[in-house]
Amino acid sequence: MFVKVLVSNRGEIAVRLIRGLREMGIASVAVYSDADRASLAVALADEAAYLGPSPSSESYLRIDKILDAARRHGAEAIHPGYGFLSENAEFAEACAASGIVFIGPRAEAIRRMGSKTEARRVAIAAGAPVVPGTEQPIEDVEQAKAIARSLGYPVLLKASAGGGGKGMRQVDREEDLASSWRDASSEALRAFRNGEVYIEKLVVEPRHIEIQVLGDHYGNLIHLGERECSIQRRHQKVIEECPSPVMLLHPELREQMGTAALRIARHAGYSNAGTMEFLVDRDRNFYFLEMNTRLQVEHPVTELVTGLDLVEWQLRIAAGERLTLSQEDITWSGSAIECRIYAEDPERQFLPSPGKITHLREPAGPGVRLDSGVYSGFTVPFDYDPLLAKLAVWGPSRDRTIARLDRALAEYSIAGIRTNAAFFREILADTEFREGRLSTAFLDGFFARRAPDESGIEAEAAAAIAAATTMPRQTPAPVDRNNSGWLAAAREGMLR
Amino acid sequence: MFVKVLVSNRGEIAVRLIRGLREMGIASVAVYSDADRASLAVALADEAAYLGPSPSSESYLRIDKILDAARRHGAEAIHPGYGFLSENAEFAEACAASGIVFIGPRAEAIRRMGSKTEARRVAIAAGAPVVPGTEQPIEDVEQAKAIARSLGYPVLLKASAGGGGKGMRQVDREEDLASSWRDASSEALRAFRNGEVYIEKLVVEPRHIEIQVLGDHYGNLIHLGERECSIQRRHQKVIEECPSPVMLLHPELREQMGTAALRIARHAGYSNAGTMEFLVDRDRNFYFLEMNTRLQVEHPVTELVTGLDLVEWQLRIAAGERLTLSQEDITWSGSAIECRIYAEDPERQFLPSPGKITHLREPAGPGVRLDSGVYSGFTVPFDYDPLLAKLAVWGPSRDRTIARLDRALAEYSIAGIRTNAAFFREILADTEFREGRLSTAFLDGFFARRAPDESGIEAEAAAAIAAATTMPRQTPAPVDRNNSGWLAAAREGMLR
Amino acid sequence: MARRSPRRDAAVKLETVIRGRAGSISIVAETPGAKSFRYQREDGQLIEGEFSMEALDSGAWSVLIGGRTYRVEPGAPGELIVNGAPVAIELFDPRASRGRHGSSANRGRVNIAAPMPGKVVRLLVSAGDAIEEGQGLVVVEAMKMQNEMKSPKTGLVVEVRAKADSTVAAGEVLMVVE
Amino acid sequence: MARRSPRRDAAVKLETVIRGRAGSISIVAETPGAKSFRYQREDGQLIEGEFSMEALDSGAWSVLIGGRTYRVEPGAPGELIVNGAPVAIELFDPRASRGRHGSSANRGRVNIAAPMPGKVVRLLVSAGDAIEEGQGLVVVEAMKMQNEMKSPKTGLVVEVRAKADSTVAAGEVLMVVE
Repeated sequence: MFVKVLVSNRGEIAVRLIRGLREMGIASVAVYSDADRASLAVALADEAAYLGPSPSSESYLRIDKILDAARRHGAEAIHPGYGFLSENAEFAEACAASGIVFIGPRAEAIRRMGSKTEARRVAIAAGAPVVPGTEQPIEDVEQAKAIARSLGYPVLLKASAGGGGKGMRQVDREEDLASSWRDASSEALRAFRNGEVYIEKLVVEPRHIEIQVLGDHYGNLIHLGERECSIQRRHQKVIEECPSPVMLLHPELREQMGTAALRIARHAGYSNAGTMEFLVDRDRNFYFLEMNTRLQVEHPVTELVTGLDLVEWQLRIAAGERLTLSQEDITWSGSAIECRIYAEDPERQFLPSPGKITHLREPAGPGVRLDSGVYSGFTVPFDYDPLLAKLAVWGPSRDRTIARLDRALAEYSIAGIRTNAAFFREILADTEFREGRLSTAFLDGFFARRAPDESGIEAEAAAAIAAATTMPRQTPAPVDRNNSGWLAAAREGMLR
Repeated sequence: MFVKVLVSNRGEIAVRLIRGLREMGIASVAVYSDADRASLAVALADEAAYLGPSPSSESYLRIDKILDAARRHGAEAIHPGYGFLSENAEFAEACAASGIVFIGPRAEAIRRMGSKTEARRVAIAAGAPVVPGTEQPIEDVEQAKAIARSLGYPVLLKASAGGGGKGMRQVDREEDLASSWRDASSEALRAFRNGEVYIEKLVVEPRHIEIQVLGDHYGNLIHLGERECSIQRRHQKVIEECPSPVMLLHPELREQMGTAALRIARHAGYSNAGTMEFLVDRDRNFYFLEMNTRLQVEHPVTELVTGLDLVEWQLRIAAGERLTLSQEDITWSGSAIECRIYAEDPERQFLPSPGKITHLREPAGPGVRLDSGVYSGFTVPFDYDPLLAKLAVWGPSRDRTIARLDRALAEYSIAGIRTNAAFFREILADTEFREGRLSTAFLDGFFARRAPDESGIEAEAAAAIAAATTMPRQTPAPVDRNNSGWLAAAREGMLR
Repeated sequence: MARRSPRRDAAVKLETVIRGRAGSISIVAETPGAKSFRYQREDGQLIEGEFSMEALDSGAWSVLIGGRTYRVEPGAPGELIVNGAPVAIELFDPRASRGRHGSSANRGRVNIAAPMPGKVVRLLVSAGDAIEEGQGLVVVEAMKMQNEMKSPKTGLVVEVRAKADSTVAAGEVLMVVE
Repeated sequence: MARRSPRRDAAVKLETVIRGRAGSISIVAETPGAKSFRYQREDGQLIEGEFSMEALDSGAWSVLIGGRTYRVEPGAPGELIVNGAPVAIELFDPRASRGRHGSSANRGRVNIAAPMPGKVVRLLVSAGDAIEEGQGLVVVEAMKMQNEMKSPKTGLVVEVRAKADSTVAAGEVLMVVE
């Protein structure tokens, strides 16, 4: 096993990796940009290397600086986490060229499965179902129209190199096809430097369910079951869970999808941890969508129900160990749900909310796992994505897990910036959520039926009492509605 | 199920119970003394009732006040936690007389199993092994000498009504018997208002292993396996774990002890959660010692390996539900270890260290369960026991759990008062502990071989840099070794 | 202890806007131990009685009203978190002059301020440009999300203070339009 | 930026007692960005070099020395917690007058102070009593644990300040013996 590993990431995932390394007796090297000098990851790691200015293009995306740090600190391997360079085949190759182990699949596998069209071809060759559509990028509008007509509207345009919803357009009618293609292609070009777009049949209100796979360098491959990630906002996952509610009713679906995922992985020559994303329609037909060739944000959900440590297995596999688990060893116990705590304002169109955290109380107790990258006093930078922490909860049943998650969210309080922590409690209280009637359109429907909070006059009185008692009354300065004395005091920390 | 339950306890266990009630959709009523108005339990409960002044004799031990609070708040049931009134048969009877459900066994069972001599008689009648000795209190010295001679020295004198080591004396030679009896008896009289003392054979360097049982009102009884609690200081448990290292090598012992525990419980007509304590000698002979007729402090260890929620089952059984689990449903997965975080000073004979917590960073992440009753800013009262929190960790194997616990302890920092948090890391690093060679004499041996911390000059330099940089240099007041400028500043919070 | 006048600095009365609804809170502390409150909303709802309030950690309080317990913690600016749920709250001292009513957004000069800390990605207009209501003025990016700020009115760009690629604080004025 | 004299208030030198061992720490901040230190122990061990220090939450710091990271957090009085391990530390300013050396415990009057906050359970002696070294004087209870305070010397009880059943703070003088 490795003696020292560099973590080329930041935030909660860097903390999770550093914790895992420490538990395995491996020294950890954190990296940091100017914005992250005071990060929790740097504070918890054994060593730390400075990368550069805050923009990720000058720090966490700089292959040269990261490899230089690994060399200086004597790290034998690099764990890329998710995002940043985690699915960058050149990075994996550069690591290998420097004699450093990249903890993930081989560069060829990243390249092959990182292209949506190529991954789709692999899935078809492996006999796994895919969403009906082309594998080839659109070449001209007439070709596109012919394909769309044969699939039947609505169709979806997707960027070949894409992800995160960029370069994606729904087309309901033929007359919109040409303009949507132009939009999608130019967006894809800007985002990925690759304007290729292809056409798929649009699966209406599908569930998004993914399968976790794990493979070693000796051809051993297993799956660790599913995570349902249907609750998404602008193609960003918000809540993930295992088991999927649909699998609670139809347990055979897990085996069917797991088998399909393994077939694809085997065909791709895949090793280390990876995730196959599928759409599942109302009749439980499933379609391979794409693969993520790295550790997922939501991996704690799988860890909680299987009792396995995905990061540990990533390291063991990368170090050349054999996967000693067989498919029969994998069991799923209870139910786990994860909420992604973002620095964003649910009341203002989820506008990002970076800034200093002035007060923080975190949930704990039975069944609660919190993977957080922040602390009270930390300034959340505006340079990176808004994920602050992941609150994942385990319980013996889905109902109990929902109740526990609600309990934990009620204990969570973050001041100074806005977060979506309390917003999750509204989702958890929603009947459709509780009944497991999920789809990627869930949040649209939820916002339409969302009711204003009416939780009683007494809670308002408690807030009024606390605010009135602690307001500095001796100086009743002129107050206006946008800048009341109390608010000004709160901003300046006088109430804290 | 109940609609509202009063928690007649304080500290971490009150918080744990309030969390459990919330997860079950049951309203919670906290109680508090003057010292606990700002407690976490009061802050997290739905309702709160004032009991009285800080001494427990005027608050948490006042049956009349607690029942009055339950009536005023409309609570249908009372959970007593552990300690205080939890094993008080009169309290259970007073609840019943008030039409309030006492969440625990029936008063008769508390009374019968609460007396060590009576519990011993039950165990013998049930055919379970007990430590050789008398069942009857000592009547005179000659009788005592005869018994001790027949058992062979060393013997142990124990208080019939006792617990926590009070009224207990080891006797190695006949000439010490008379004076030890007098000491033990008068100590027992002071502590329990009952001076009865009996004699047992002393099992040399035994393991302390206990079995958790659970029974409903319809005769269904199961056991949830063991917890090894050999690491004790002055008969107070410090570290608890499941599986016991001895059971990892000899799994049949769990079933043997579990069966014995169930036999005793059945004979006693026991219902709700309870724990049978056993001594296990080097040859894996086990002897019933006593029973705790309540939830144990260390119940999280069992919850982590079985996935069951003991508090939930206590409530369901008390509400008259059937125990729907059979013995075959119970499985044990992985390894869990708990450390009791006490406000005490390991460098000064574990002197209690109450006071204000001025800074608190708590561990989190994979496999970590923290049940804490405190927060940054809370003043730990001197009126109650020093348990601040329980850090329980789960891992797939004992080695991994130890590594994870060490990682979590390294993340724990508590300022303002002294705690034993860092001291646990020394125990975890001890070879005998790591090899599972445990006995109730473990800590004596550990202190004898304990080495001074020599963790490098660089850590010292880091401390010196931080202290020197933040010391208010502009006022170099006269400093003496007992009250340096920096220390004074630290005390006044200037560094925080 | 000598009994003092109950009203000497012990009474507070403030106007409130809580969850967008106007009201008022008054607090009377007759003795240090016995405090009472009266909270009235403009919709006529009223609650009053004794309460107890205790500081928890910095900025958080435990408030007991009639045996029920409320954990009041600081939240985002303009918000308190009560038992885990954010409550938007503003207080006004009626003894002080009331602030101006109504927004001046559609009259005279309007400052276009950054809604969040971030980086100015693109300037879409220049000083002197004629603009229409809803027209994009400037794009600010934070946390990988771009936010296009639109003109609240038809008129003219008076001043452009923002520079492309520069970092701005929340509330910083990027442009002035009129 | 104009280069300033490196020594103007930027140099600190303090004596240290860390884990019971004497030494000294000096810190030089040449520029705000580049700081260096020198820590020397009386056993001759020495470490020096550049470092970086950054405040985390209140009272905690991240210190980087030669690429290694140290989390320094406040602990109990007289202690800092470095990467989760308590480090006893005292600092002295050599420019100030040094404190008296040696303990006065066995000469003249000695204050018997409470080692922890708690309750006085029993007084075992009265003013004027003759006492022997090691004799129990007073029992203080905290957290269900009784602590008997013993006399550091043979002599006389000069004064008894503690009252049975009263509450005492840590360090509060309970008795004076001589």
